[in-house]
Amino acid sequence: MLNLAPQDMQAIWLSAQVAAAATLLSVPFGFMVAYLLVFVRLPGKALVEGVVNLPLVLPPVVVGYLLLLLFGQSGVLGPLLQALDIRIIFTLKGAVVASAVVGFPLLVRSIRTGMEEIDERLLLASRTLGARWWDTLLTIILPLSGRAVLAGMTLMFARSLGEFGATIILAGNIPGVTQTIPLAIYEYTNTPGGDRMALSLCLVSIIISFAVLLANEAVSRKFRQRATR
Amino acid sequence: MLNLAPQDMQAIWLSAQVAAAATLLSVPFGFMVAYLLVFVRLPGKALVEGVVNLPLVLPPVVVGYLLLLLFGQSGVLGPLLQALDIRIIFTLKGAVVASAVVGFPLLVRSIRTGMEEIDERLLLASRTLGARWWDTLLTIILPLSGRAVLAGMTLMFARSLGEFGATIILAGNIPGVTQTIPLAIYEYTNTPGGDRMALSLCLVSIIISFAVLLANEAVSRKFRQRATR
Amino acid sequence: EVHLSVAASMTEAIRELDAAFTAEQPGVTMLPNFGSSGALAKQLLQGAAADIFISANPKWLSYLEKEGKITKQTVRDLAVNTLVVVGRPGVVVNSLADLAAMTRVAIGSPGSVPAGQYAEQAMRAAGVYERLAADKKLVMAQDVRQALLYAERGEVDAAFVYRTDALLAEKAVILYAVPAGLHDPITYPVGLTVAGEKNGAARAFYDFLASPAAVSILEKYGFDTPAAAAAAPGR
Amino acid sequence: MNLDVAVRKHYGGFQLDVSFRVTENRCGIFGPSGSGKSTLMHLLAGLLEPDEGVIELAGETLFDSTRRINVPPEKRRIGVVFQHSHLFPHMNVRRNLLYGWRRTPEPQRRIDPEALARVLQIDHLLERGVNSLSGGERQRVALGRTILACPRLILMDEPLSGLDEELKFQIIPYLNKVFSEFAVPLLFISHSLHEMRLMAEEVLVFEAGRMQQRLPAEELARRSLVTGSRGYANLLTLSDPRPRGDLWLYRWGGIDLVLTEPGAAGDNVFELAAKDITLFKRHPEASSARNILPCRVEGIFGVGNRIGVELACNGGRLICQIVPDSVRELDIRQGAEVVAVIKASAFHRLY
Amino acid sequence: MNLDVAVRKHYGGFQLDVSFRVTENRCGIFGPSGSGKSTLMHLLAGLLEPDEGVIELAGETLFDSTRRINVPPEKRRIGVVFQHSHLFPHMNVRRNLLYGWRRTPEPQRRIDPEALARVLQIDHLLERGVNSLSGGERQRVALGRTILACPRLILMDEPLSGLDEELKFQIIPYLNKVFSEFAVPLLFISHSLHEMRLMAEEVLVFEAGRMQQRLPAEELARRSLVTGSRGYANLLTLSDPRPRGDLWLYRWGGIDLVLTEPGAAGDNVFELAAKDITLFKRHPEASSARNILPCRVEGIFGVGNRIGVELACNGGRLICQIVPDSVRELDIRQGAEVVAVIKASAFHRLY
Ligand SMILES: Nc1ncnc2c1ncn2[C@@H]1O[C@H](COP(=O)(O)OP(=O)(O)OP(=O)(O)O)[C@@H](O)[C@H]1O
Ligand SMILES: Nc1ncnc2c1ncn2[C@@H]1O[C@H](COP(=O)(O)OP(=O)(O)OP(=O)(O)O)[C@@H](O)[C@H]1O
Ligand SMILES: [Mg+2]
Ligand SMILES: [Mg+2]
Repeated sequence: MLNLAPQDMQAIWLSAQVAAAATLLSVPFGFMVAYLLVFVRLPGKALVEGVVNLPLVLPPVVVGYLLLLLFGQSGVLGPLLQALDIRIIFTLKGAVVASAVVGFPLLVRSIRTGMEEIDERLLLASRTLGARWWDTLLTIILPLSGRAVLAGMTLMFARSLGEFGATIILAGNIPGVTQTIPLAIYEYTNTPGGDRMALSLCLVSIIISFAVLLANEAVSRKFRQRATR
Repeated sequence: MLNLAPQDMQAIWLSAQVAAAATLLSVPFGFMVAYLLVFVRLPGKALVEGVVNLPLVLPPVVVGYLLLLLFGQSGVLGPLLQALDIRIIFTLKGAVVASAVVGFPLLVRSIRTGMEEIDERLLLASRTLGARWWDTLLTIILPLSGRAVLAGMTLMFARSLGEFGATIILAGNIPGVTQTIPLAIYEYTNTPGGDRMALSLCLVSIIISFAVLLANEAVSRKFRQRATR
Repeated sequence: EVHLSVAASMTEAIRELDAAFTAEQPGVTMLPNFGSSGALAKQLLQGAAADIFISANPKWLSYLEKEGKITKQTVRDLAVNTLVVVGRPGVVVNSLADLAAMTRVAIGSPGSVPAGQYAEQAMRAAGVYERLAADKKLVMAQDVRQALLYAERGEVDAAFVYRTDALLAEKAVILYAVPAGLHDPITYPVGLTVAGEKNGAARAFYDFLASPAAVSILEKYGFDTPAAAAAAPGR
Repeated sequence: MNLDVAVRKHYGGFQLDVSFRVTENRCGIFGPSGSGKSTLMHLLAGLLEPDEGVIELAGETLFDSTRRINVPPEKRRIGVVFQHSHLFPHMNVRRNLLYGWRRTPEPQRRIDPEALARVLQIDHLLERGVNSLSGGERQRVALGRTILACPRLILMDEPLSGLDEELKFQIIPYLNKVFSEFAVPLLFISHSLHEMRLMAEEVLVFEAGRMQQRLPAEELARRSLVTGSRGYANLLTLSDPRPRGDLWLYRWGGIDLVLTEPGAAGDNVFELAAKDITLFKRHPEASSARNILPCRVEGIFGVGNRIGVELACNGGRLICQIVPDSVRELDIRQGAEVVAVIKASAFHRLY
Repeated sequence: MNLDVAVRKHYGGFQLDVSFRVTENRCGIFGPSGSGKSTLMHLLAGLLEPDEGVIELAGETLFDSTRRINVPPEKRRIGVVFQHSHLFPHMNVRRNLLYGWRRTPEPQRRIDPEALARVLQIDHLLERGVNSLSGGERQRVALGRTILACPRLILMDEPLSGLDEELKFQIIPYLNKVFSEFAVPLLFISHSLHEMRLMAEEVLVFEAGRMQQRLPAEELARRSLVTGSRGYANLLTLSDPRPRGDLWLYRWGGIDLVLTEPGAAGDNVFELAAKDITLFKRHPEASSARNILPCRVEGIFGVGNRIGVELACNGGRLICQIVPDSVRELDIRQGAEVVAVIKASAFHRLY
């Protein structure tokens, strides 16, 4: 059933790389933003949240265009990136950026939901024991929102596996270089008799995400075990 | 800045309808699935979760394609739907279905994260007070995961506003009938010089989602107030 | 290295052309980027690396030309396509006027899909467009492939697609070939970008595209070549 | 009540293994921290599943590992007052209180919520959210919530800790009244021997997961004369206080006792420590003690250097604690006549 | 310690408004449920912000509403043992215990974790997750966690409720030792007058959000002779127990007392209820009481029908509770000579 061409294998490998990189890179930022939104009093909070949610509200293709405007040679960050000799457009970095941006709101939302459920009195207890805010953040909030972070990561990883619109604009659809699974699927649908191959790739996507899901469950159960009875 | 054509106004109205309908229709199911995944012991849980996550993992276009296979005239449910005189394809119902399916994993994940943080001992307490499982579900679990449900709804609403891939396949792009904001934006961006109009529509999207976000925050704060000190 | 930005509908043909070219010139790496013409154009506009742009539509190419990204002198038509109406076997279409009796007709979205524009032109010329549009019978597909998909699944009675796409169909058949006179010529223009002009390999490939070997590959995938099209009547 | 329990539960290093049958209506569980008291409650209420064993209440099998019976908590109708109140954070006090009540069929609702709230002194809190309550207030709400569910059996895990004495002695008689009026049996965990005697008829003594002893609460109190740190206390029901100078005369059986404390009309329950009774061979002369009662020795018990003497004083019975030397010196043996001297201030009114 | 507090805090219907200065090293807070005790602790620890007022500890301003000073909790170095333990659920017992300790600079770590864990009897639990602990175990871990943070001031909210007496009296002397050794001042909430006397030197009495009284713990106990339900108890330090027959002889100042209870070598603290002392005009004849001490009356206090008599017995001091009639009959006035009779079993060893 899964008779994959070598170029499909490449797409799978690229997709896994992109999803993993996008997820791992986003987690620290996502955590920070969620912390900010939940625990820090600041005036423009609604605005921050609105901005974080943007990539969710806009069609991915539009997100791709906006990113293109941002990172392109004549874009806002173009000259800076060029000076640093960093290429985003038509590279795997672009795919990672696209996935990260599109999945970010999901990550933040998930972490937030977890953080909001933390018993505030534990944070107070830690502070009376001499922990500064960053200490409490690392030793109480982080572990206690561990499951929510994991959930967010799974969500984001899955989303990255399926990310198409922003990626094709920012990273292009170059087989072997930036062609991830969704792009390869797209290409197959433009090919006579490609449906079968497209289906195979879909299955691969599903299998990968399933594996990630199971891993998440396993780790998450550990977290849970520590908090029952 | 926001000089919108009448057909844009239609798209906005359609989009709002679709996002609201998709969100509201999905909530009961999302809640049930989350409950199942968190509180009920059943063997094929991982499978259920995998299936729920499918629409996230697959590119939206593929999801749309699969939905077409399901609901189309020659699809699996086609004859049934035809017998009931329900048309999904090329109607607003199709757009709702597409949005609901694509946003469902986000909704479930969010509700789950909230449910997992509920203190299990409260559930035990309610049961010793004579509450059956469904009673506990309605009187303890539902209100205590209220914030998570809200968060999930916001997420889903936002996602629906941006949903493009599955919608265009299932609902088609019929101006005034199924052309939602993302579809209209897509048209504009593919027209040389249409960028300005596309941007206007993006802004509208953002404003709507922002309003929903603020509403969510307000309601959520109420929930939170009741659980502090 | 040669960076190609290619309209998605030429995917298969370009892959074979690449293979043929690299067989002749080992050492050259071909990096094709497939997408919708509009997306490709925007990428180019933002300075994405590309040497050759093959568009499904002269409009985007001339847009880039105006923006100074493509050198005008290198622009020429690579291939020509034909618009056809497809549908389930058994449906009879003798002229575009017959479409008026149908419940749903899929076309590419005229705003964004070239095939849609050609279809609109043709239908307007046949005088059926206004009625279909007023009755909301037109389904605007995201691209030609989607229009074909609807025809395949029987969701629409007819769909306007290119002949090259119709060849991909399994269930749908060509019901009617739209006379070329009813719409603008369907050409796939090719052009070298400013960067591409300086890239020897890119130039070589650009030249290769005009070679008989390339023409036969294009024809194999259902495209006409400009020369052949010029010879045909009605052009 | 007829509660039959024979269960075994293993937790990491801890093992609970008890088997008993309780027929008393009010039963206490006594034991050091970590001895398995709360675990037993969870098992009885169906919140934890025993590894093996049987639980039967009033002839109905609630759990049986061999027959694979395990009645779910909500069908057991066993009320639990948890060690930590576990109030529902999203409901106000009233809704918490009435949670179980609303789930009780009308005919079984035998307790008046208003009256209960008044006794627990939470009637002014009804509309408050529970997250703003003080520790003691939470505990009282939890107590009320369980009682209002009108269960067949109530399990209480230290329901009165964290309450001041005054409040405690207002609540205890009410609970006793309610529980006996409606014949609701009670299993009561406490670290206070005092509370235990007032609330329970029989006591199970736990130690390291096993039931070490079971004995009447009265007996436990007597033993504490020997082993406990505070000794035995007599509980006397005295009636009809009448003033006499600064003091009060109470009727106790056939005689009057002189007390410093005033009481309510009718019956009053007073505590009198066994150590507060001094015995004399003959009627002593001028003493600061107000009560000088001739008694007959009915029995002697106890070990080591603490001897309990059971006295019959004109129909009433008293336990007095003395040392072995005194037994010899005063020639105390069954049937001997002695004089018991009790200070008017020795009586402590409970309710 | 020098703790200056003058704060006001408004909550819905409740208003806390107190102002006091504490210089004693160990200070108790006493008051009925809902009187604002926990609220005060939260204010002191910086977990709640007063509406207005000033808090100063050892000369340092921790809070001042007019100067807009509000030192954050982690910088106040005030330890809190919460009414509900609030253990960190994701850490085991050891990591909970050491949480504050690890955040204390090396030179300020003055308490040995191992020794503390032993005293609290949680040394066998160190590797356990805190969610599997029993109620009393949790409370002890919370107590240990706060003490190990070696704060400048410790606030304790009913830290000993839920523990059995035996354990309590093992923990109290240790705490006293540690707190006085390292001069860690203590604010201690309890509903138990008994605990209060053992732990605190001075007591603030709260009622409905206000400080009703402040008085030495000793004085509170004396007043309880009048108003309380259990009366005053003498606390005696007795030394060098020697066996004598079934009983034990202890040294108390210049004289020996006869007790039923054995004790440890060196000093032992015993409790003796004022009511347990009977006064006689002359030396009584054969009595079951073992201690017959000639004393001089040093003072008389009290109101109504409970009179406290302060006695000097060969250097030691005792408070005895009697009734007014006895004062007349025995002709008790300052300087009078009387005989105090105490049963050997009347002494109750605390530690
Ligand atoms: N999941 C568990 N794993 C290991 N040990 C456990 C677990 N749950 C409880 N225990 C242990 O079982 C013992 C009994 O606990 P239980 O809560 O029944 O004690 P308890 O008698 O109620 O004590 P307390 O008076 O302190 O509340 C304790 O030592 C506790 O640490
Ligand atoms: N957020 C709030 N809103 C309204 N009232 C509150 C709030 N928080 C506390 N209170 C009230 O303030 C009073 C004092 O509470 P506090 O917790 O200080 O009492 P406490 O003396 O510690 O009592 P306990 O001995 O029962 O623990 C209580 O009556 C409580 O209900
Ligand atoms: Mg317990
Ligand atoms: Mg309190």
